[in-house]
Amino acid sequence: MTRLHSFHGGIHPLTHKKESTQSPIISAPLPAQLIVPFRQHAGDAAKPVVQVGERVLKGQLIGEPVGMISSSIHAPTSGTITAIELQQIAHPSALPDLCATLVPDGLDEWGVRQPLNYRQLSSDELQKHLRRCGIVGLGGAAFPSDMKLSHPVVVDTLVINGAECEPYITCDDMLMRERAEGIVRGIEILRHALGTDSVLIGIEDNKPQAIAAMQRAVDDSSHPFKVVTVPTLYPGGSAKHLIKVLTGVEVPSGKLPTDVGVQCFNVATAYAAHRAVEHGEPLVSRVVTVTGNVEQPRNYEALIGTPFSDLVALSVAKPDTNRYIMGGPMMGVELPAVNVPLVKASNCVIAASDALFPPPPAPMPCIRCTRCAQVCPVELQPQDLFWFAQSHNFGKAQEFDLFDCIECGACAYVCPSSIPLVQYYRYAKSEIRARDLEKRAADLARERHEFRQFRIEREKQEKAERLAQKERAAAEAKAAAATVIATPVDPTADADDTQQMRIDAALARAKEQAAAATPKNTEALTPEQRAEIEAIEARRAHIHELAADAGADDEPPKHSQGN
Amino acid sequence: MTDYLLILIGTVFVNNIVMVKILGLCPFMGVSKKLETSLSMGAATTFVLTIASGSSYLVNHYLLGPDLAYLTTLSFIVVIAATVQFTEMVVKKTSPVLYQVLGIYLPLITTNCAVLGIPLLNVQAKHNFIESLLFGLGGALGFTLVMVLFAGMRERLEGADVPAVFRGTAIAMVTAGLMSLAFMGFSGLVK
Amino acid sequence: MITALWIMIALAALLGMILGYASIRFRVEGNPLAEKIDAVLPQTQCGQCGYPGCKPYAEAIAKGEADINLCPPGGEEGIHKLAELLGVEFKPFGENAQPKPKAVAFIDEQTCIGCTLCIQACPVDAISGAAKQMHTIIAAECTGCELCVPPCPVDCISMVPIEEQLTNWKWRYPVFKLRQTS
Amino acid sequence: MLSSPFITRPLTVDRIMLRVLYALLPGITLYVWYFGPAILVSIALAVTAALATEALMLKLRDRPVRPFLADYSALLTGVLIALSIPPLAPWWLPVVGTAFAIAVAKHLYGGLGSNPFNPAMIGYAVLIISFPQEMTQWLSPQGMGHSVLTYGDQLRYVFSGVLPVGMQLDALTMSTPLDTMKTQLHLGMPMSDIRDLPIYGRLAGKGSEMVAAGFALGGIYLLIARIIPWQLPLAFLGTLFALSGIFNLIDPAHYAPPLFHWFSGAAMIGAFFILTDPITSPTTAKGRIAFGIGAGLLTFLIRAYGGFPDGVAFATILMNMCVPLIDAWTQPRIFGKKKGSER
Repeated sequence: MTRLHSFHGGIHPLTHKKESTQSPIISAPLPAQLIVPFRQHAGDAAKPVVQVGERVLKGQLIGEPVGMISSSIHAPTSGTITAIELQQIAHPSALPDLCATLVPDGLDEWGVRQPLNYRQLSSDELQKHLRRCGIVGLGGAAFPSDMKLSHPVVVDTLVINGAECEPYITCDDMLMRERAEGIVRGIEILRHALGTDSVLIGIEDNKPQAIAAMQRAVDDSSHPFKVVTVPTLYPGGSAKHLIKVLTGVEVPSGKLPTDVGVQCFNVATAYAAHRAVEHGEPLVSRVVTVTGNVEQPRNYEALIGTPFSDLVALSVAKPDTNRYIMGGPMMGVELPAVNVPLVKASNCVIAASDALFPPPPAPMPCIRCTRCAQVCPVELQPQDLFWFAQSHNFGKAQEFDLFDCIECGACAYVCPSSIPLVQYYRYAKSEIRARDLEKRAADLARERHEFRQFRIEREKQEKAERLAQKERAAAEAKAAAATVIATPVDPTADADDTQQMRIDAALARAKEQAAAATPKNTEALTPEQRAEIEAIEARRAHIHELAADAGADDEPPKHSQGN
Repeated sequence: MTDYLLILIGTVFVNNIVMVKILGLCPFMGVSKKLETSLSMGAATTFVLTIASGSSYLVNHYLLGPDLAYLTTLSFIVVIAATVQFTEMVVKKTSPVLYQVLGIYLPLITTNCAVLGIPLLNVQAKHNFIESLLFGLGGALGFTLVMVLFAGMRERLEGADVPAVFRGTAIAMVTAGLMSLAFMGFSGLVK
Repeated sequence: MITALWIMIALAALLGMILGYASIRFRVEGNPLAEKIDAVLPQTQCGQCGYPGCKPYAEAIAKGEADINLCPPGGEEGIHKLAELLGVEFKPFGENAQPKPKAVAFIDEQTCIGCTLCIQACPVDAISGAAKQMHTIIAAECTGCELCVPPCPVDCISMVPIEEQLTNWKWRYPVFKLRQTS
Repeated sequence: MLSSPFITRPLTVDRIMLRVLYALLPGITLYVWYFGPAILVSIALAVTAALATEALMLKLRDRPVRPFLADYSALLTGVLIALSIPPLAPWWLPVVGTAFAIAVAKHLYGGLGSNPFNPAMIGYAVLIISFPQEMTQWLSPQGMGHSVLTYGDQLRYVFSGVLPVGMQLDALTMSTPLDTMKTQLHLGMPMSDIRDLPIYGRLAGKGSEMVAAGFALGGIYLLIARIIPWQLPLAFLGTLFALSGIFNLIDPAHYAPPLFHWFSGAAMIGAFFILTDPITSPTTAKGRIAFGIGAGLLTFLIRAYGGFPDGVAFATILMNMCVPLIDAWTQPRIFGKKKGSER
């Protein structure tokens, strides 16, 4: 028995999982048209590598990863690419993103699939393969899985997340019940890539059938994995909290699980890794729960890019349905339209009606009752964060660890004043991020401006120098012409002197500026101030460096003035 | 010993210079927007007040005596002004940002009625040197205490939905009044 | 009377000496405040404040010569920051200095004659090109200061507001109508 | 578009306030039982004034009136003020106190949730400082005074200030047990003799000790229902008990025993209903303990040495001033951060 640990707070919302676990997973029929976004993962969007009008095969690469954190996008079925354009996607902004439209030809013809033997592959090769196959975390964050395997330090524990703590969602539950063997094989691949010994599979105790199925599969495989039943408590499926419950280790704030020797994958990700390695199939479909206000709530194996409207139609939405939520009711996003496509991160779509999810009463002022603090799994003080966020006091909000908030929504769930706390936090977070970017842009602008000032100054100096040279040449010529045997007055000395004086003056000026800009009294400064001053110094040094470089090749960059 | 302690407690709480004697309101309202600033202001005032009450005792006792009592106010102001000037230089050197933040209020410590008030009260109460020092220190600590408490409340009030006409100084005045009300609870504690 | 005079003179002399010593002992050089103010300014170098760049404006504020509400690109936010840094009251923008939505300059490459006037005007060297060649704005480095617009002899530079995209989308401040609860 | 979460199951503000009001019922019932129904008139007056002022202020501030009247917070303030002033007070006393509390201590700061001071206690403090005479006319418990006022007489006195012919106000009223003790101790009477005075019961004042017990009962309900945090009453009553216990042990002739302190004055109603106002108390567990200890200490000091008979109200407002600092200095460790690491 593994000794379990606990975390602060958490809530017990009604799970509503029974509804969608009555019938097995079925494959959704091929839709009339698929819309495949090029950004389905955390990080940079993939770059399209197909042309409009091109025929693609199932599993063919249509978007290749760009940059470090990125992933591949594949054609979910065979057919013709009819458009690559901005289309609405499942995002709270309702803003469009680049998508490929694929009209299936009905053949569902696979491209080349190359099964591999993972035992013969190094971690590096496996990572490359997973990146090629577009494997990303299927729990919701969609972080590229290959990145999670490339770790700088030793990982000694692999945690597999089958907690599925959010109400309504059952896709992992059903996947574990029906495809436990594949999941276990996938776990073994991930374990091999990480080189760990200990594997803990955490499943919440409201999924007894999934636990039994997984235990059976583990026993059959004779791998020394441990299936651990964890108490049902939202948000126990948050990676950091599951790790705490299973191992007792707290992932430090702002750090990754690997920093404490643990890595965490979702069960569905493990299954996808198994398909990718042992069947050579890239990630083109996933299991998704369709539930809520529908006649037949259940799970579907659906192609990526399937419009949600098709899935909802299969389950038959009840007439009073007026909106749709992607993900669970605690952390999901309301769909801007029901015809947006399914993406890799979509684990669930809930048809919602006012009867099922009554709109919250109008928010009242916060009375600082701290019920939110009692349920916060990160032990934050949500009432303070709210106070600062609502008064736009972002600095204070950050000081109170706003960025450690996991947006689980437990605080808003219990708030007696019905304040949309999470939205306030999201607002504050995105404002702070935007401000950071602005600040960086301002710093860049300052640097460029300072360099420009420096360049202009130098050009002036050069001009003066050339002028002096000309004068000197003229003087010399004059001297030579005037008398051959003349008084031993050296005119060059004079000119040299003036020039030297000019240079000296410039140097003195520069020194003066430097002295003026360097504060002498740097004793009793706060660390922030010191950091700021250091940053300024670093910038200054950088400018000097640039200047030195530019001086070396004697050609200012973007030299364009007609001087 | 107990007497000294009572003087200290009495001046900090019961006869708080700001809340009960209503002296030194100018910096109390002016530099209490931020906690750190108010703490620094409190520290600067504590320094000035302690030095001023000590040296003004010396001036009064040894230099002026009963014959030249009419010079008390004049000479105290000179002493205080010099102390403040000195403090200003030290602050400017050691913490330029604080210097900027305290701004006009730093030289204005000179005209802070609490700073002149305490030495004069010392003379009136016929305190000896130690008592004068403690009276000054206690008064200054009381000043710092209410400054810091007030600043804490004002920082929190930043986010409050205060009616537009009361925002800023108005609500700060109301708060100061209510604080003064609370300090009346101490009355009678130390005679 | 004479005694009183003597006492005051002695007092003044003594204290004067102490202060004189202190002024030498605690001399301060430089003005680190200007640097701090400069760090808050948006660095558009647009000159809308009436000073030839952000640094001169920062120095002017530090000296107490300039008001804090002269920087439209910094927005009200910027004034708030300055007010907090300097411990003064917030001051709204004057009538002729209102912030505009963020924009970047765009050169109509069909019309551009390659005169380099805009390049000389750009305070952050965000325009590339050479004489008699077409110029282009490096959008990532453009601060939207509009200094390149007036010098252009053929009016080929326009300011394009930055549109909201997925990458710069922000969550909105929650706005609710207070409804009557039953 | 709404942000997640889409499901909530809160105990709303109005229901919380309503439960607090229910919890006051046992105390109020006992109050009526021992002192007659004049208190109900005071409560009615204070509540009317509270709701009227609240509505007026909301109108002036251009805020919706109905939801804020329906949250019972103003009502609660009114009830608390009525309970802390003498029941035989003239009608304008609760009205003025409540109106000041709601208008100045609450709405000038932005209404519900923004007030730094406990409105009820501000109302009380203003009254005791402005009208010390009227604020000390406490009714003797029934049957204990030299004569008994009928209910009609009580009402008539409250509204017109006229007593039945031949009755003296002094004969009907008395100072509170705490007040009496202070006065008598001052006059040099030893504690044991004071306790034998007819106004004292088993633990504290006759009648008033039972009212305090009634409030304690309601408070225990609130604790069990988790409406109020346990740290506040525990730290407050614990400190009061410990301090009075120590002093009583050292000098029993001059210091009242701990249980006397517990069941006198506003200790119980303060511990469970006033200090626990979430808006004006700290939000952290440690901060609540500090707040309770501070309030207990101040209450004892003011009771033992101060100029006012009871110290709960002043202790509350004095501690209210410290709340922002207490909160700032007692922030708990968050998930994934080492204790005491740089925030």
